[in-house]
Amino acid sequence: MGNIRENRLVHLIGIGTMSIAFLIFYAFILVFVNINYWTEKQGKTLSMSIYFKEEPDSAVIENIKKELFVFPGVTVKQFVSKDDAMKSLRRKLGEKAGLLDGLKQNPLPASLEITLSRDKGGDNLPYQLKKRLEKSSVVDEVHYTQEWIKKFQAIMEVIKIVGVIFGGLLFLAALFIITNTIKLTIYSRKEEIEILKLVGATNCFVKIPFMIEGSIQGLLGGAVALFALFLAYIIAITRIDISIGFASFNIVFLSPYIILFLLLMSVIIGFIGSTISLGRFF
Amino acid sequence: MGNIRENRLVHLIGIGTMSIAFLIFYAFILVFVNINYWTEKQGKTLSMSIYFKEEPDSAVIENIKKELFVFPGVTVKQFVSKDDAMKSLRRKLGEKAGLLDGLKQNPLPASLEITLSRDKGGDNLPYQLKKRLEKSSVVDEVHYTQEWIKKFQAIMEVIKIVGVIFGGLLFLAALFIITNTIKLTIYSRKEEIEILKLVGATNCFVKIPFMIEGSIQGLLGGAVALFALFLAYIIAITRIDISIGFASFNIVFLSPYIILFLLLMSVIIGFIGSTISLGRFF
Amino acid sequence: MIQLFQVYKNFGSKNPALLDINLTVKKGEFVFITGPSGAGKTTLLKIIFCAERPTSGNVLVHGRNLNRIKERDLSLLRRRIGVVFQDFKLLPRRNVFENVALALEIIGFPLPMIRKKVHQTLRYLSLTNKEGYYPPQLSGGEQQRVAIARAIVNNPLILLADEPTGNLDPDLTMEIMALLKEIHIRGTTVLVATHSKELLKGTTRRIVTLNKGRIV
Amino acid sequence: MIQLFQVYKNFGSKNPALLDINLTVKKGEFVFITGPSGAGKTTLLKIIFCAERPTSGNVLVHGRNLNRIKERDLSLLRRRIGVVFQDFKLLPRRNVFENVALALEIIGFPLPMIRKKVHQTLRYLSLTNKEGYYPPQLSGGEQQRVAIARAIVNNPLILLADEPTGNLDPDLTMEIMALLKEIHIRGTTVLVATHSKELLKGTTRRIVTLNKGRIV
Ligand SMILES: Nc1ncnc2c1ncn2[C@@H]1O[C@H](COP(=O)(O)OP(=O)(O)OP(=O)(O)O)[C@@H](O)[C@H]1O
Ligand SMILES: Nc1ncnc2c1ncn2[C@@H]1O[C@H](COP(=O)(O)OP(=O)(O)OP(=O)(O)O)[C@@H](O)[C@H]1O
Ligand SMILES: [Mg+2]
Ligand SMILES: [Mg+2]
Repeated sequence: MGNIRENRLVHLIGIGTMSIAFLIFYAFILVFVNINYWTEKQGKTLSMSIYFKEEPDSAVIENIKKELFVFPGVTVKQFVSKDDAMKSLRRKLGEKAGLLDGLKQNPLPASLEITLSRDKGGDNLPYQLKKRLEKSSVVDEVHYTQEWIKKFQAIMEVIKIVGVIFGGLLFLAALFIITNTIKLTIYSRKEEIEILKLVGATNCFVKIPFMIEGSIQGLLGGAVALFALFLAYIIAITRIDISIGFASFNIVFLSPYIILFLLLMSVIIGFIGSTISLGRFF
Repeated sequence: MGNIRENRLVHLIGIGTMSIAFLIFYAFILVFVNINYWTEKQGKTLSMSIYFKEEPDSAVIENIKKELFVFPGVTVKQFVSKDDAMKSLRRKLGEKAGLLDGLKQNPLPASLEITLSRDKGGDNLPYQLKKRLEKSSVVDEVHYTQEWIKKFQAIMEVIKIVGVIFGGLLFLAALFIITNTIKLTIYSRKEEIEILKLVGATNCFVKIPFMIEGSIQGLLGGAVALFALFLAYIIAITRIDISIGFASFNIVFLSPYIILFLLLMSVIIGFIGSTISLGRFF
Repeated sequence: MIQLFQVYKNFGSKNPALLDINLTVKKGEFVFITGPSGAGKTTLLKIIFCAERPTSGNVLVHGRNLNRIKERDLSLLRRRIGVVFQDFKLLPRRNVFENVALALEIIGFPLPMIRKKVHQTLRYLSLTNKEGYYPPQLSGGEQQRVAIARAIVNNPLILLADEPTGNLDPDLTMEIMALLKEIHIRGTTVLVATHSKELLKGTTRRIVTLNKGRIV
Repeated sequence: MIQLFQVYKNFGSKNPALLDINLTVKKGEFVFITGPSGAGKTTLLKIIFCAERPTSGNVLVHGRNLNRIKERDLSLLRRRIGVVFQDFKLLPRRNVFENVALALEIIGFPLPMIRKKVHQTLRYLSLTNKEGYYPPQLSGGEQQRVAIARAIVNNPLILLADEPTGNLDPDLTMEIMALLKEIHIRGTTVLVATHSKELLKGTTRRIVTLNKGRIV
């Protein structure tokens, strides 16, 4: 009876080790997917703010919009009136909004927020647009962030390359740890394997239960890891609101396809791990 | 005899798993140390290039230098003459340097490379300096990169926080994997422990060899991991020359103190791991 | 049924465990193998069972030369040989029923048949009330009887019993001997390794005596 | 030396392994414990040795109540008791010499002394040429003799031998019995659990017979 309980414990240890190994790998994939997603988004679209000298009336806005739609890949996000700008500033200030009460006049400019798509507009578009718009008598200034993005993308390229290398190594490490763990659990049952063979069991009869066990262990390990990662993700998105000056992070979780793929992979790793580990005995 | 060989194999598996777990953690520390080192360097010093209209004579340079030394935290790195600039360009072009042969005149400007220290100069210094220098009749333009650095530092702050959290979790993961591995190796010797106790061995007599073994395993695992990391580092610095537009990465290895600390830590983890794992039996 | 020709077994020390063994056991024979401790009895049985390979010489079991047998055929052959190991070799994580049922599971018996045969065999060996016990919970004699049960449950062609009564009291020893005789009468070739004088006393069976690896 | 008062041991099944055992063994006595398989002989020895705790009742060994003994004192007590386990319990990864030396190492004997005593004991048991072997390389009888050697090498106060000759041939059995007598004469209290009629035949020693957990 004690033996049974112990055996279960050995399995639990095995599954625990596996989940941690998987978790490290999965967490890395999650971070990587997010970086990818984010640079993709940032790299393809570029947001531009058109600040007006005075509060424009709707005719003026329509005019500007018409002018904009001549260019490909331009999307008008929203018009922010002076009042809207003030409201959003108040919201951001929170408790300290009282500071704004003393103002006699609203100093904030009205603006039109638009995005440009690199795919359609080409690299030169933002500059052309800025130049053209700033000639207009109603427009005060045009801001955009492409210069920054270009440098940032260079770093991101490097991060991507480093990421793929590191991810690959991490995968190998997880595979190694998992195979070793399975090996150790199988070692603890070495004698049983020998007895089974002496009693006339074929290799398949002995191996198949271990392989099934390894696959199930892999599946459970992978599932536990994914669950832990999901919990961490939930905590992260509710607690942390990472905003880096220019844009706020929108953390995404792994897509269902990736999840399915990872679970399948964990089963396969468990299966391969036990098959490799069994090799010694046959 | 077969038993002995097997036992050695179990140990090898254990050490292997440990080294991989350590390696993941150490690699992370290395990346982290480098990011830290790099941002620190970038954040504290700011490099500025002063481009001259014509090739200046040494009196002009001396004058500029005198002017510069009035400001705190300014270090003159080097003067790059038009010829120097051309040479360095040729070097960068390598085989394609022949393209430059057609030039009748050297179009590259001479420049003076200086660095400013944020600690001493304050945040406003670069701007002041730029304005002042550009008034000079010999200076064409002054370039510096602080705007970029400020944004970059914001990201780095986030990376640091994420890094510490991630590093901590990675450490726990390594500890968990290592403890589990030791647990499994000790399980495979459960019967021996029981026999020793039945023959009248005190707890210490039974435990101490396992603890020593665990510590040695930890040390070996840590050493193997550090060695692998060092090899990877050597390959990285000789093969990869990461340059991200504005500054080239200068990858540093872990300092001897950190190495010593990590080795000590791996011994301690091995020791604690075996002590925890032995807990079950006493 | 079993033939050994000039079989030598050397484990690497100066004294070989078996020296020039020539032995023929015919179908349906009942043979005792005896000799002092370390004489080579267990080694001889292990070689017949292909748990050890001879250093030189040939072994034919049920018409098959063990030097040239394939992995798969070896499993098939072993299923037809019942073995009572000197150290029992029970699976510690399976209970008595499961340990005995194993020999039938491997052959692919249907479950109801397995149940019936296992219960019947355990009854023979007075183990009915230990069915759910795990080997570490059994007394030495009980373990030995479980090992015997596993060896005979599938009516093997050959039964190799290594010291099958070493942990049993005289009454049980007589019962086991009666059981072995019954199995023998049903057609099984039986080899029993023992140094018990009691077992050998007054027997008319063939006795092979080993000493220092030689048949004497 | 050994006193058991109303000792019960129940492993959780309906039939307890030991029922109301009252037994006193005086210093220097030589006692045989006998009874059929599963009678409770091993369990009784295990309780004296504190490898199992009684469900109820008290056990005094060498003046110490085992119900109230501390971990450390238990180790000290066990060093003065030699035990031959029915399943030997040798360390598979240490060779014969190391297995026997273990009992002396634990006490903290100096190495030259250990060497001398181990060699002497192995000679007694005709194991000199097996010194470097590992237990899985030994025959059943050789393993049993190593177990005996480990139990007696440190001249214990009490010797508990569980079926010490189950795997030995008649000649060796007589030698072992002579050895036990010699140890007894030197002052050791000896308890031997056995169902061998040969051992008990013609002995004038005290015989305690167990049946279904009771002394009869
Ligand atoms: N794997 C092994 N490696 C080295 N020597 C071995 C091995 N197996 C057995 N021997 C040696 O071979 C000899 C014969 O062993 P075997 O087990 O056949 O004896 P046995 O007749 O069964 O004795 P017993 O009655 O004590 O069981 C012994 O001296 C033993 O030490
Ligand atoms: N750990 C345990 N759990 C449950 N039952 C046990 C346990 N240990 C022993 N028993 C039972 O207690 C009874 C007595 O066992 P014990 O080993 O004392 O018998 P024994 O007299 O030594 O027999 P043998 O001569 O066969 O060795 C047996 O029926 C056995 O099944
Ligand atoms: Mg034998
Ligand atoms: Mg017993």
